[in-house]
Amino acid sequence: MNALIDTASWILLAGGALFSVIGGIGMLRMPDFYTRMHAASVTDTAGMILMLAGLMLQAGLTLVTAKLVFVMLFLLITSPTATHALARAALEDGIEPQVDHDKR
Amino acid sequence: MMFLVAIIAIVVTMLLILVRALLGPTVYDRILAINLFGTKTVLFVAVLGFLNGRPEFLDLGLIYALINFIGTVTVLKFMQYGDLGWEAASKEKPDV
Amino acid sequence: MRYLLGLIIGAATLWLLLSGVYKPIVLGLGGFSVLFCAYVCHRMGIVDRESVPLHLLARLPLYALWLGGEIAKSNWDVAKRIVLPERRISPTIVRLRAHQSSELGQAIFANSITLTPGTVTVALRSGDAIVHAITEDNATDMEGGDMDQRVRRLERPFGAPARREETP
Amino acid sequence: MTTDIALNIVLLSFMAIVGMAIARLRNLFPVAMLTGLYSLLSASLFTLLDAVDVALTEAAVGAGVTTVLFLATFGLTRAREKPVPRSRTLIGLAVTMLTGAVLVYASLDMPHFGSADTPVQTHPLRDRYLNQMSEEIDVPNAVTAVLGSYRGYDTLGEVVVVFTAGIGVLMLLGVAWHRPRKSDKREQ
Repeated sequence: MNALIDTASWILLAGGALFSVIGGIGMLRMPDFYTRMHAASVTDTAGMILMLAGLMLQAGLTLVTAKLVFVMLFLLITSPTATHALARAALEDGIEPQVDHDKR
Repeated sequence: MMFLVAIIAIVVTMLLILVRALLGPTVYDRILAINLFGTKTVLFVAVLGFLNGRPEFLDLGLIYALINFIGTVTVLKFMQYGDLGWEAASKEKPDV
Repeated sequence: MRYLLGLIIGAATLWLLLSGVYKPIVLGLGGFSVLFCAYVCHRMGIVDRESVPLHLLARLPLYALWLGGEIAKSNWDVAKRIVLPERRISPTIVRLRAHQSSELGQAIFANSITLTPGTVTVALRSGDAIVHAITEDNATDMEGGDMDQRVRRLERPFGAPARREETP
Repeated sequence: MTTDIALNIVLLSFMAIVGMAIARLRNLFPVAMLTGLYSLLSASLFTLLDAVDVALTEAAVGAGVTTVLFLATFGLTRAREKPVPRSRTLIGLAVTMLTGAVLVYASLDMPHFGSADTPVQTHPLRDRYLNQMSEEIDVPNAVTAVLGSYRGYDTLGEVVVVFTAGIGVLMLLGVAWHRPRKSDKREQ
């Protein structure tokens, strides 16, 4: 049982690590600000959720897991809010996205 | 061992993000990168606790997340309104 | 009143989970701080349906589960587009109609869009969401209105009949 | 242990990079965020050194309050740095290097990190603090017990100083926040 949980948390942590780095690469590769935001959201969601889930499996049913849940919930609520505020501010400041299709 | 892998990945991501923060080119790219770097520090502190075998100090991560969010939103508000946006908020139509 | 009670219970739970020390004096201080915060919030007049959304509580787990699935799918998709060598993005901007009746519902809708990688709400004004998507496919998915429907179901008062919503 | 050292080096080099970026950027909004980031990084460093209480304070004050104060200041002044002539930057560099050298020289007098024969480890009060704390005061954390109770008067003095400083800053900024704005004048 213990080995099973350990393996699962290994997989989760490794997956989180992978997605986190992929998002970082995306931050460098993507052509303009708005597409970079999508790359950032990969590290912010998949990387963060998988990593914290892996840590939760390690901690078991303790207060530590409760705190991890809070950290995760908090990040899940605030990070899209911050991203949205950023995108809106950029658009209002006149930074035009490079788009292939504009269906506004 | 597995925490080590996680923390190395976080550090590498931090480095990539830092490069973007330095390159810019717009202010918003920098702010995006810095905000992302902040959430990475939250993860860093969380994994660090497990790496050192003392995971009780996750409150720190929670506080970091809070401060990072407040920092980003206040910066954006100041950039837009020049103050905390009280005047504009009372006049503009609410934007949800 | 029930919102104030909900706030007190929520804050007390948070405090108990974060504290981890259960001695009388510490518990007393915690109780005092919870009640004081509730009093201040009450005086500021910010304890209402919007800040303490009790009515969402029952349906939220199911919605979170569905949203988690969406996030997993789109993460995989965006990660592939980042890593694969050739350029596989076609950034698109679409205007979506947010049909939610409350501002809270619209905010949840916009935040759900932003949380899923590949789509970001750029602006939300009087029920119109302007969304930047990394590919045209993502944008057309969004225009399907599935998420809009689900958030609308989420905010419906508990026990209300399931109306069939017409899509424009 | 080696990972700790490696992480120390990585964090310190990140801090150096961020510091460099702060010095080079002209638009001060990202600079305000970068100083916040610098604080978060140094707080991570404190966590690594097992000084969690210091890390908490650093994060709250350095990254939280300072950022907001910087931004409030930008509300009163301009958010772009004025270019400084090269001769003056050289003077600044010299002063900074000198201060840094003095600090490094002073740190040589400090006991080695984690060594056992420092006053902190050998002083007789240490045993009392650590062993009788739970009987004498009902505070679970040793640092909190010392700061809040054993050295309560000392801390009270500190809090008074910080509080006064806070009020002073708020008065400085608050006066300007409530000055009549152009739009108000137009309405009159």
